[in-house]
Amino acid sequence: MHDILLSISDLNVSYGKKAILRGASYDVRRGECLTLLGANGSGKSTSLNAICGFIKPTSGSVKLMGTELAGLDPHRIFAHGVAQVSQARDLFPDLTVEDNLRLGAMRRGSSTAAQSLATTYQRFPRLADRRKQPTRTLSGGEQQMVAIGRALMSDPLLLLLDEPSGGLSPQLCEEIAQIIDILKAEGVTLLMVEQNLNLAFRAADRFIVLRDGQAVDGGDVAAMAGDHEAIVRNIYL
Amino acid sequence: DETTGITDDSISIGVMGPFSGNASSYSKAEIGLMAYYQMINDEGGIHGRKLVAIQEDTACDPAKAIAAAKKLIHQDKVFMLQGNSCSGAAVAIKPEVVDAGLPWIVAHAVSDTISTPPSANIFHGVPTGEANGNAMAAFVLSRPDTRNVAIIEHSNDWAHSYSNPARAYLKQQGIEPVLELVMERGQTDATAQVLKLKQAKPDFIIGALYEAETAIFLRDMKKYGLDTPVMGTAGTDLENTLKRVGDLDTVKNYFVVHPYVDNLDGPRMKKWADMIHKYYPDEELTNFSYIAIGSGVALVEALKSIGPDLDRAKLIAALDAIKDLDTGILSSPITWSADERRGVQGSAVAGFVDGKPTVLEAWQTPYQ
Amino acid sequence: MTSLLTVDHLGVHFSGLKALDDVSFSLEAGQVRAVIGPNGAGKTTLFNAISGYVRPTHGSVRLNGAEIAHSSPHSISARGLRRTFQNGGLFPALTVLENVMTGLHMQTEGNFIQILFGLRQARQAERDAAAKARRLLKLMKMDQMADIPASELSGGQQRIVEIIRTVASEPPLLLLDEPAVGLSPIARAQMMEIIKRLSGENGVGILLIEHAVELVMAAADRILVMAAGMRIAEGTPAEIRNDKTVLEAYLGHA
Amino acid sequence: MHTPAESRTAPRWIFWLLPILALAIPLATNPYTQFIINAMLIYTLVTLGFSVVIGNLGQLAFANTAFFGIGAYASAMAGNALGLPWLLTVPLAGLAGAAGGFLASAAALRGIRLYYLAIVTLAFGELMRWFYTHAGALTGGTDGLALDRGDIFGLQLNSDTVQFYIFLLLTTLLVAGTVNLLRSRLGRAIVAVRENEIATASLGIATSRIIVTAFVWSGFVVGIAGAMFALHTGRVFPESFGLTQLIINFAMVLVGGLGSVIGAVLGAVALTALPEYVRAFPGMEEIFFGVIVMVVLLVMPKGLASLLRRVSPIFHETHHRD
Amino acid sequence: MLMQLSIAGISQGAIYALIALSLTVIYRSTTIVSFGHGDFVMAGAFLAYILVIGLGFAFLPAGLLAIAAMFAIGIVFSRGLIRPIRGGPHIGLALMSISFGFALRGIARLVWGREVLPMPRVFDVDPIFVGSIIITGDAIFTIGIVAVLLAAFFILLHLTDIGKMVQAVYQSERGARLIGIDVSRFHDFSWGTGAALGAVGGVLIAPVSFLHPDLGASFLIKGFAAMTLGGFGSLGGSVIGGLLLGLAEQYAGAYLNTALIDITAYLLIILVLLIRPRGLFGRKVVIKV
Ligand SMILES: Nc1ncnc2c1ncn2[C@@H]1O[C@H](COP(=O)(O)OP(=O)(O)OP(=O)(O)O)[C@@H](O)[C@H]1O
Ligand SMILES: Nc1ncnc2c1ncn2[C@@H]1O[C@H](COP(=O)(O)OP(=O)(O)OP(=O)(O)O)[C@@H](O)[C@H]1O
Ligand SMILES: [Mg+2]
Ligand SMILES: [Mg+2]
Repeated sequence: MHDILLSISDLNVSYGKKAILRGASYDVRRGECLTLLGANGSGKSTSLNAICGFIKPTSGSVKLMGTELAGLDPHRIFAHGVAQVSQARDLFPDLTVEDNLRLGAMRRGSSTAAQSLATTYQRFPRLADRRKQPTRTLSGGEQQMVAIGRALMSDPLLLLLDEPSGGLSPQLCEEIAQIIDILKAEGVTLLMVEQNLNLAFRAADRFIVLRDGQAVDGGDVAAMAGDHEAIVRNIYL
Repeated sequence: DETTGITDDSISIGVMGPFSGNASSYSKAEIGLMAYYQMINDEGGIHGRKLVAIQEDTACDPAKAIAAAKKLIHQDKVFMLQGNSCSGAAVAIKPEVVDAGLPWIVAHAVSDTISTPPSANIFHGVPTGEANGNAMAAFVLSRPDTRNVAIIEHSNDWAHSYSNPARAYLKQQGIEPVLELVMERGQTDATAQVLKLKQAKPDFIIGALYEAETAIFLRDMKKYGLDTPVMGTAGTDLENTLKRVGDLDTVKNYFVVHPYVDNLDGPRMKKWADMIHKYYPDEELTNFSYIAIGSGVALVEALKSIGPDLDRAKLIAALDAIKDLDTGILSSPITWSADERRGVQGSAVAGFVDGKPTVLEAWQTPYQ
Repeated sequence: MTSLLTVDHLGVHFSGLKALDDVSFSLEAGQVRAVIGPNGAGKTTLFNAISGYVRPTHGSVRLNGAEIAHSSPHSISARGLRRTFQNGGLFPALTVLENVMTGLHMQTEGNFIQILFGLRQARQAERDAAAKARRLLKLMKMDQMADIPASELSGGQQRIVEIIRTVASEPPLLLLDEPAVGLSPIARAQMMEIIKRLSGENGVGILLIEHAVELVMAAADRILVMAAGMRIAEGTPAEIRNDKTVLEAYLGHA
Repeated sequence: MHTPAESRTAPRWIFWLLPILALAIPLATNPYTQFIINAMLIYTLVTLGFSVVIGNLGQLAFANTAFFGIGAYASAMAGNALGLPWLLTVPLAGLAGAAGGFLASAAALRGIRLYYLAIVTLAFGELMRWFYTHAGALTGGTDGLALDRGDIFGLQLNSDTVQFYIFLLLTTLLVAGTVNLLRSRLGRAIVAVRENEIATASLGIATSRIIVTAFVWSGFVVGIAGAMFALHTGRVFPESFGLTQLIINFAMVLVGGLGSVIGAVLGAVALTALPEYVRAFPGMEEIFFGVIVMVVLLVMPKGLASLLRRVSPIFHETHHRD
Repeated sequence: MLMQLSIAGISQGAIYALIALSLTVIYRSTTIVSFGHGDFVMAGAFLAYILVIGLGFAFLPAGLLAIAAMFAIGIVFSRGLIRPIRGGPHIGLALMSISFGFALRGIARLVWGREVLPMPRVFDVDPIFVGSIIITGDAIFTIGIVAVLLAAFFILLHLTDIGKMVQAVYQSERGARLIGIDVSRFHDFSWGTGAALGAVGGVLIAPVSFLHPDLGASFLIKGFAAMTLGGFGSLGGSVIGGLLLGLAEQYAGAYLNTALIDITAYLLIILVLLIRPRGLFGRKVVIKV
């Protein structure tokens, strides 16, 4: 038996009358990186948003180590150690890079925050150069770094990543993969949505496929390695 | 129809006033009028008929007033109209009332244009702007050595209905105002105005300002050490102004148009105050509270004279027959005729004498 | 013969920072030119300078021989340049169809009077535009979504619609800023298909920023590599793949 | 679940059904109710013009009460000074309102937006009102300016019924024009500017022209409503175009449904009728107004028009949805 | 005369600044301009009045209680009326506050009738004479309070993490949620604070303006104008805007024409915004494409 961190069962989410998730169920194991795959509009972002409370599920449960998260407000879920890097990034455009990052650690004590800040700059040296610049003036990739950095600043237990590779150059994708490895080693659990299969399979341990609002398929990444063609056919068609 | 709105035991009267909005303090006039109706009704009515007021809000807004008038005339089908504060609203409904032909006694709005030139069915039952303006100017000039007069007012029809006739009167006497100032509603500081007045050194100031602005103006005059006498309108009274500013020193040189026979807390007004309080126990009494009652007295007088067989033409004729009616409340009598429908041609003034509000006929000359 | 687009010694400085430094190249009709480079290399800045959203500090941009370096965005786009935005430029309250139809605004006939009185010409033009927009949506399998507001699309779907809107008017010159971000592999392939078709069949000149190197290699005729605001290499995909500096600066891990 | 666009909007004949049915209204009214219904037609235009700018174009411009006053005074002044019959003052009032709209759009193009635009346009209206008050020779000052209503083709213009038919015609035409405008590419571009001005420009659309178009049309429609108002009340006063009027118009837009044509009609009708019902409770009007608007905003944030949309898809409007 | 006018202008301006400051506090965290704020001001003053005249409280505790009560009303308003429509158009939120204000004003008219009531002074201090120049106790007190509040909010918003949070919520609500801020409660709190500041204004203004249901309306416009002059969201800007406006009104009245006092604000605004479309201290928002 693996140690389950997050357990999602029979999750239903809809926008108005439009049902997006219909009874999706899957588990996320402690310390792993699980990737959600699926076509555009299959409900991947919706899943992440439902976990962190941005959308209230109509039914079903989201349990973090036995604690029911479904129905809680986002800030409560955040307090349980769930952070998200959203697809639209949602930075504070007129605040500087440093302020954006520091705000990520606002819920924690300031002494540890200072250290996290140093770590973040270490991970993304480019941000150190840009620390006094308002984030709206950053390039797309730089903004993505801030978004990831800000989420890490809160020292999450579970990190939700919505397309972390979006807009990042190949080297940075590789760096993200390395960061994910480090985080896993530190005991952070990751639930990732990724269309960049290179990164998805490089960084993840397992994957889950979303289709028609359900988790239909999944498996070990290792088993699938090297067979992208088949995966693409399976998942997206 | 000539008998629309009357039954064997009732006469319905449309009473329009600003019951809402930022001029709603005027509607105290209509409250006073309706209290008077109720007193008459309690005394048995007139020839067995009770006066039934149908109240309508104008909010002092012309369009709303027209709607109110049309409603009263065409939907509620009242016999006659009495009331109306706010000149603009009254002027706006005039064409409608003229067309409809029912008797209308204007009981508060002062603009002369409502009743001049005379229309067959419109009667003015309060001192009009001209009467008030003349009273103000005459009082100002009755003070020995008044040479220089300044005017301070709001830029609205209400203020102009006082200040323009006063200007005209002064001009007749060969006097041009030395200074004309504006203080708009809602202004809470009169420094600029008072400093200009200090420079111009008028002997008397005519002030057409509402309650709050009057108090602010007087307060700032005091603050900057200006003690020129100020002649105010019937829109304010001495008692409440004193209450607002808090000390007699600030208001001791303030005079108001006071169209009544006695000061507000004087013995001859007490009966009217008691009457209003009987029917409207919570009503705070101000200058406005009594202003429409005189025209009510005139109406009752006319209705009584007609006898039980009432119609609109008879009422109009009976109102025109009223001459020199002492209403017991207005300082000047009411006289109506087919070619002069401004029934009240004069007004007294009030000021503090020995710290007590006193009705005056001229500078330092008490009324009667 | 003048080129479709000629960029000459173009530079953009932000209070001391040289976001774009002396870049020159040209683009012919029917050509696909990719711009690649690390994050913050100045690629988007290059697009902004060409399309009039930032004022170049120096240099010139010519569209069909005419200088456009200091023109307003709409007048540049009115001359036939269309671009996408890296951070989303859809109209959320409009439906998918209406978003695409807005891309056809300039092609839709009907003057103010015809529109006001609802005359036949104007109404016919509307119908034609709607029909064309639907055809385009179908190409990317988005026709099912035509009548829902763009705000209700997923991230990837938004990107697809923005691209369709941008290419709808078949402009002579297209600037696509990371069009493939967030697209599923299948959608990516479809999009590349469309890009190739536009340049091949319709002779559209395309400037393409993209980090997905396999796409770039497959689609581009020529590649411009940038780093730190400067051009570091230029050539065919094959040349770039083997370029030492490029390998060091960018492709290292791809 | 999503029906195609063509069937989502009403067929054209439905539009004309309402005014045709309305022709019979005077059979069932007295001068008072007719007067109120006429006011509803006037406020439909005011609300519609306002809604195009704040709802569709998304600019927080509060100049519409100013356009209303400009139209009303243009009509009254042209009648007084030039002796024009009322009917001929209508296009003049429309043009004067449109000129006001142009001025307001100039502020927006100058980069004055959002709350800045709100107060600049509000200032514009208050300055106009100051002008009406203090330019007595032209405007009649605080006593207002009376209209010589006269007649057209022998029909007395002071009749509420005659006014009704004229107003119905004008309102129908202007609403139809606005619907056509909003359904066209221009209407789409107006919304596009609201949603993302930068992206709109990237499609070759001259956003400044679109902004001017929306403002000028709004001014034109409201200016004509002003001329109607002048006829309706027979006398124009500066006080009719103040802040209270502005707030009521503003409420009409939102109670009906922001940016919706049907909403403009519903909002105007509802909030013109409301004070008449409240007459039964003297002194309570402000409370009623405040509470009812709050309740509508809470219960139907998309306004009364959203109720109709729930009833049938034919009430869906292009570029406007829940 | 110039000196005296300037003193009067500054003390008037301090009142405008106070209103502008309370509008700014709400705006900075909610992006909403509370157009019903004039009536919050009025309500605060009336509450103080009831406590003093009706219940016999001393002025200071009455004022503090009124401020606390308005804080509570602000929170209730935010929770009950703003929160449910938060996702809708901004204009709806503005109308909500206007309507709430209308209702408050209607209630005041209904309960206190149609009078203009005198309001007791905050501190009955004798005016100070500097040569021939007079400075009243009210003026000193108002200016002092504005200075203290400005300093307090400046420290809070510019030098603490709360200030950063306020900016974060303003710039991206989703972003704020992502970093664990309870945005709704944050908004409630801001409304409460804004309403309480409005009540401070009311308590200070009413002795000067007298007490009546419409007392807030004109101050709202002036406060809004001051805020615009200074530039939206700028604390210092709103105070400077208020003072400028107060001075301009006095000068225009004394040296040009008293009929201009009422429209000075509008003239000034049009003039300033035509030159600087974002006010004196408002930053130009650069939009990244
Ligand atoms: N706010 C919304 N209102 C209504 N429907 C929505 C909304 N957001 C998303 N949807 C719909 O929900 C479905 C799932 O969206 P979601 O964003 O979860 O997709 P996704 O799997 O993340 O796709 P992508 O890879 O494109 O980001 C889509 O069909 C989309 O149209
Ligand atoms: N308005 C601005 N003010 C200051 N610096 C800016 C501004 N705009 C861009 N920059 C800087 O210029 C550099 C180039 O930015 P640009 O957006 O062109 O990069 P890019 O090549 O598109 O990167 P990416 O691949 O990450 O999108 C970045 O470092 C960015 O921080
Ligand atoms: Mg997604
Ligand atoms: Mg970029």
